[in-house]
Amino acid sequence: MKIKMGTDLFFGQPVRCSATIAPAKNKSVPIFVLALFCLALLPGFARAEGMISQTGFSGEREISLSFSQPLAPEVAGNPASYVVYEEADPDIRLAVSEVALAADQRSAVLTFAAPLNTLQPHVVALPALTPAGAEVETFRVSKPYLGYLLSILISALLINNFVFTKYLGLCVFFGTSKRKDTAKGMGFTFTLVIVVSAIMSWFFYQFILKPFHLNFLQIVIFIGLVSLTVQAVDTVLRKVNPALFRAFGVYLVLVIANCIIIAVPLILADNEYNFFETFMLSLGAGGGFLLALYLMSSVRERMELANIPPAFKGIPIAFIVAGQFALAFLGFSGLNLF
Amino acid sequence: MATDKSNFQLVVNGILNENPIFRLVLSMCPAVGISTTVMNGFMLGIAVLFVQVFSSCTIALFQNKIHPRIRIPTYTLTIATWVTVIDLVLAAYLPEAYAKMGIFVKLIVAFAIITMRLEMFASKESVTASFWDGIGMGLGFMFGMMALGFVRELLGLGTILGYDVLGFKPLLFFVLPFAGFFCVGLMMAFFNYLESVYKRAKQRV
Amino acid sequence: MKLWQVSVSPHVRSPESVAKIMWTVVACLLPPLVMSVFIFGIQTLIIAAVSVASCVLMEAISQKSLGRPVTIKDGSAVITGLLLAFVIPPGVPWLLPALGAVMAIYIGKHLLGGIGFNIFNPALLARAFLVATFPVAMTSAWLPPLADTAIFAYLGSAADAVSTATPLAVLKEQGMAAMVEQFGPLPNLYTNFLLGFRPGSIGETSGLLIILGGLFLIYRGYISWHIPVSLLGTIALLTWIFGGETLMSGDPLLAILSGGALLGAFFMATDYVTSPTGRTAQLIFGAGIGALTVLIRLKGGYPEGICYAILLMNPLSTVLDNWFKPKRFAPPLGGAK
Amino acid sequence: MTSLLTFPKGGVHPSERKTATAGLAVETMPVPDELELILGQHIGAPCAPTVAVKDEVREGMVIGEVAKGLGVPLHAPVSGAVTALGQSAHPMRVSVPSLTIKTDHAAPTPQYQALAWEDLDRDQLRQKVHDAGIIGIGGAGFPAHVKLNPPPDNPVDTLILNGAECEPYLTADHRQMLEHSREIVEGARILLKILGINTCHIGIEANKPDAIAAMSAAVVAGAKPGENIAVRPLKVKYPQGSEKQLIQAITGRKVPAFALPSAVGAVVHNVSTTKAIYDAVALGKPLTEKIVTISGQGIKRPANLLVKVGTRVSDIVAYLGGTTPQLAKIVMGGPMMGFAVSTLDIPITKTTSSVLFLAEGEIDSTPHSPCIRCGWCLEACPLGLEPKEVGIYVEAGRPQDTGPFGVFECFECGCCAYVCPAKRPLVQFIRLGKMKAKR
Amino acid sequence: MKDIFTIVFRLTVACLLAGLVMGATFIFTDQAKKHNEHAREQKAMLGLLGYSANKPPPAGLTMHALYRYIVSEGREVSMGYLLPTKDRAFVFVAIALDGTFRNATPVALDPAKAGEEGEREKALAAALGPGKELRYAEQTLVVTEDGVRRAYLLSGRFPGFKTFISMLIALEPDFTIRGLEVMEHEEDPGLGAEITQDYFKKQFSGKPFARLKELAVVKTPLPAEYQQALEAEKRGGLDPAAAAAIMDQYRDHDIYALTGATISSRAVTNGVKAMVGKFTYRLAILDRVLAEEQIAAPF
Repeated sequence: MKIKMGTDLFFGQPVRCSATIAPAKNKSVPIFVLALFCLALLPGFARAEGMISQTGFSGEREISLSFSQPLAPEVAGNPASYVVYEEADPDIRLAVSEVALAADQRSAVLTFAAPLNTLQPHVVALPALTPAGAEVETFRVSKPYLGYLLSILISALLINNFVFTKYLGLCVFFGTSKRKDTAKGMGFTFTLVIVVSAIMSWFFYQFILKPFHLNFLQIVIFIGLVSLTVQAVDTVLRKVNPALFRAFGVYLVLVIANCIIIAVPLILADNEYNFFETFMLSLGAGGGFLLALYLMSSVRERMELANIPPAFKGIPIAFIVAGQFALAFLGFSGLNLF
Repeated sequence: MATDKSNFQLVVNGILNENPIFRLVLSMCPAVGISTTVMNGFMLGIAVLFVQVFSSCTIALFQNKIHPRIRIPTYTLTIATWVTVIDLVLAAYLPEAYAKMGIFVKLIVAFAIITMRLEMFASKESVTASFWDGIGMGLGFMFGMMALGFVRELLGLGTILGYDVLGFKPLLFFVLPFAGFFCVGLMMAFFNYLESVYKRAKQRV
Repeated sequence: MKLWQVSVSPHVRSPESVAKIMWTVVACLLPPLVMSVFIFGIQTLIIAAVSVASCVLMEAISQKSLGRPVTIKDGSAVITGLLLAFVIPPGVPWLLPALGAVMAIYIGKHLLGGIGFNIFNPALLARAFLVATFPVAMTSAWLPPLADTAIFAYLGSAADAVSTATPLAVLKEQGMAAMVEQFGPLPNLYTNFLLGFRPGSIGETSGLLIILGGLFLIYRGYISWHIPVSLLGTIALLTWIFGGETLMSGDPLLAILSGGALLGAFFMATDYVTSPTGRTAQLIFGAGIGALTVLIRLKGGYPEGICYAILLMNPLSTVLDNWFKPKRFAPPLGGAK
Repeated sequence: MTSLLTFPKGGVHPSERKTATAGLAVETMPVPDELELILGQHIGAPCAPTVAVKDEVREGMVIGEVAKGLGVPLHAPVSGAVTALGQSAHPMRVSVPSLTIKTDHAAPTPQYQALAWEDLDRDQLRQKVHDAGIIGIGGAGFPAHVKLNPPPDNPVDTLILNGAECEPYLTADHRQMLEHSREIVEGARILLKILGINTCHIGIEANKPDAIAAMSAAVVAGAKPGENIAVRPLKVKYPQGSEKQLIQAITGRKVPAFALPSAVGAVVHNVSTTKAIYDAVALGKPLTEKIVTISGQGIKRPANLLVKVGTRVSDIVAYLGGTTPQLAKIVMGGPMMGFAVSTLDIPITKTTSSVLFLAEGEIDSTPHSPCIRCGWCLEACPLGLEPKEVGIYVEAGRPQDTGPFGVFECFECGCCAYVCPAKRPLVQFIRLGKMKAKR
Repeated sequence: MKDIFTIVFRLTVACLLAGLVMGATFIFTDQAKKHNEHAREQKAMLGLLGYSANKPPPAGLTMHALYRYIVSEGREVSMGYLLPTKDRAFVFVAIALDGTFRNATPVALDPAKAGEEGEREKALAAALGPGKELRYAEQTLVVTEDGVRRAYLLSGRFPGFKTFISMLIALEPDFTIRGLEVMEHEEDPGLGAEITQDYFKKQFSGKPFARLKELAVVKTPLPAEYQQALEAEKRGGLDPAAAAAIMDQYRDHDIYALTGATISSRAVTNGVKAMVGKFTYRLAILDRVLAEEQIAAPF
């Protein structure tokens, strides 16, 4: 990184940073992250209610149901009494070929003639058990939302790691991965800033840019929000926790030169993520960057002791090693956790 | 303060001495990510050239009006504006090339190279000098990208600019995205090696 | 006056040497290779020969060009060559390992400072490179084991040979029933797999010989039991828990016998340079590889994950060694120095 | 035999190679014509000579004294005339002040009478130890009387006699224990009295069953009520004879880094030192002679020799019939921690326990190769240090950064370098680290 | 304090200038962008029907867009089709899930703007009145030549090996597959990404609907002559007649899986089956309703 470290990017004031970086003793960051994480878990506990208490895919061709009370086998065991369709295609019924009713008549497994598209939510209804005249109750079958959220996190963290498989943020990555302490500092600072700025960007996008058709202002707004976040974190940290600021303040100026920080809001605007998904994506992006930095720095500390050909010393060899990391990270490709 | 270099020297400086990819090691993301063909390199090079030249000129033009304390935000705003412009233009007129470059056009806004040039050069020099410096930097970036694209396209697909040159595909490896790391590393080392050979030859003379 | 040779103590040395270790490992790798010739035919021998020859040649070329002493006699390039041949399918074109050797020896090892400084296991790095570059050959050139001793069956026509799927691929795509249908009922299956009569990479099939070779290395003290045991234990445990239709119904024995787990556990993960040295660190290292292997096998895009699992854990070996430093005899009085 | 004691972590098993001399009784070498006495034989300031050139000296006379600081006096081993005060080669240091005596073969040998030492008090006994010039003759050269005066805040409760003799080739202590077991036990009782305690362990490695038997018999024979002296057989493992390892093996206590054994209430003395203390206290005989193992395939006739301190190695070689053509390296001390010397013109000192004439086949001069991170050195290190990292850092030109890997705790036992399959000179790397790194 | 004002003032001016530049560019490029996008789509579709720059489509060829919506009114769900009528107007036909006709509402929509989702929604909301929730599902094109149906163009997406594969399928009037085009995918290069290759895509061409329903994926290697025929158009080497003969020979064969990418091959096959199946089911109902209610569709 060639941006002068030492001067504040925004208001030209010198940043008082010490050369040695003390490990951050403060626990407030992880607690904050944990709290947000718990908040994100909440929607995962929502369940269907009514006649059917729990639904879920149990295989490529199977849906499992739990009933809130025992059902008569002649109805619940009959494939014809179930109406199942994909939520997006309510007019096309899926053929249930077999029903396996449990002995206690409180759960059943439906087997289908054709494989299901488990990525789409499905709807199950039991019109045969609905009293005449009443509305037919429908029940949604979908992969757990919590799993979806976690898969966004894992995806950004490992499978589509921004550094090793999306090739973003490389300048800062190579600039700050020489020492483990620097790597940790940069990684944590970056994660904090990206989570805050991505959430702000999401609000801006959802409530200002989209309704007013100002999408072409994305770049300006997002980069502006990033600068603002960096400045805000800088100011708050300086006042609230000077020790933490001394540890991480140096890296704040570098955050803005990292393309991941602008890539994340662009991605979430493209994919129309909701708040929790935004949070997970930004956390994954930051965490993935931290992970990549930490791994790379520990390797580079070891490489400093090696007899590397002169032409390769420094950055070229770091690239070669990053390429090897990218090869190793191919192992995660196609990973589908939930 | 004015630079003592001629316009030509400014351009050459950007291409050789301070090549943004191989010498300054800045803006590496596209160099790794999308340098798979010469065309890709050329297209993104054009985009960067445009943004660099227009931003440099803008800043040089308004250098007396920019308050020193909001220097950086002004730079960011300028760059973001020109990036938006090129982004919209590319999306409208060259949709296929734009699709290949993906998010990288928008990410020009975070390229350290442009901010750095504004801070170090355009904010102090005349509009003309800034223009030529911008051209040099943009061309330097473009040539770097095209050199990478040349190697990767030739070795990976056996083609140059889409024309079949070798008639077969030597090694799929080179057009795989992650191979960018290896290609950049090896080419940087190659240039380092050339430089050391050149220096040694110069000493001997 | 004659001056006698002076050197720093100690003046006696243990009889072990790098070359001795390396050649012992080579010797332990030979029986599985011979077995694979009987299982897959003579072309495996050719692949292995090409692989070893190109690795040794590449080692000599890299060392010469980088101005280092040429050390091909210490056998480390031979091991890399053998292991590289061991992890590729038996039906691939013979030139593949030669390309892999460039990645393994030059880029993976000598650019990073030569032996002792490579970060990733060279053979596995080369495999990952080959899988990315020749995805079709590297993921489908499997051969079914030969029924009789027609070891020349596929020679010269390896590409046209009936391609088949590895047990893990069958298990992943079609399930246990298809596995039994294709490879026989369970007790037979275990015996066949243990002996090596199944499709798979050249060196990974003959589990029994790999175990014997590994045990010999442990007996000689060249490798410690920590990595293999924790690696295989983790694979077995996690497969048992998550590998079946329901929880706790997976088949741990099958998981260990049907992929490259044994080869990886005894010969890949225990590579000195790319594994941690402390015992605790080794246990965690092995467990990490096991967990990643099961993760990739069950949820990932590849049927077998041990190669990538080892590659992913390799860079952590330095970190683990830093976290679990050897316990000092006794700390200085008064705590800090 | 019940389970043998040992230290739990690290250590190596080099081949013992003791058979050549283990069975040979100690043989007294005739006094050579000239002796060369190094003035700084112990740890601490060297002695200042109390005689001048051409002075006549008598056997047992003090010829060097330490004016200030740590040290013991030096005695004339023979009667004769001082011929030179100069510099001479030293096995450990480059050159040191020395004193040469021309032997007067005709002078009478002094006779020593047994004294009733039981009547003396602790300080008198300790003074006698000092006056006789006793230092740790196992190799360290630490003045014995200092060890016998532990700091008051660390009360000592255990005396340990070190008969481990874990280095290959060495049999001097072994013969000492066989031939002077009674004196050693008596010496132990002197030490117990000086320290004011009553527990003494004699640690002997199990590869010397005859010595264990002889010592056990002597302990039983010399048993006194209230005294608790016991022979402790130890497992054969190098470096069992290192102070810290021996204390841990016998008492289970760990001496902290940079601390003396007295920090855990123990005092360790070599069996030969104990014998010398017996001689000094009970007979009034100063330390002027030494049992030295001469072994290796490079010498015609291996032997355990009783030689005068100051005897030149060249005289010993001549006495034993010369060297063999295979001789490649001459080592003073054990093969693990001893020092290779470049010349035969080097005198025996109080701490020389052996002179080894090693042939080509016994040493390994393979050039070293890069570290393969096998971690064997970490396994072998009895102190839990990281020699491999030290080596890598030193080779990378950064010896100043080796502090965290424990170079300062290292006592250079050589286990790491012994096991290293890449034959890396780890002890040398560690010494460099000690020089360049900061504590 | 004066400093602050200067800063704020200049920053505001800078922002205004920047906004001006960007806004101008946006207005300037937006039209071109839409036009180009439309042209690109058109080109892909025509290409699938066998027309190109060298072989321009006949003058009578028209594409009629059919937009499907899911209408929910309270808990009642029905299908809605927005289609053009012969007199260049639009009608919204609502059909219950069981296939019975609900109602048909004329919609005032400018045909030039029908391609824009926002415009359609506005027009629909005005025509249908409040209380109805509309969810846009997909667009299908019916291609006619002088009023006779020539082909259908379906677009849709389904899960592939890694992420979604989005695809454009051209069908004959009898639902025989005419061709397919992969629009977007993220399969592995060298493996699943081969689904974009002619030798895979063309295997589907000419498969009758009855065969398609039963279509499976086999792992036996692709016969060399078949591959040659499949790639004849792109690489040459085989004259069209011979290629067609070989293609005919394999007409009833299952799909040969891509080597090493069985999952992707299977995903595409299942995806195509599902897309065509759903389309034929719905088209039959729609055709019946249009005939019964005598709604004058141009196709």
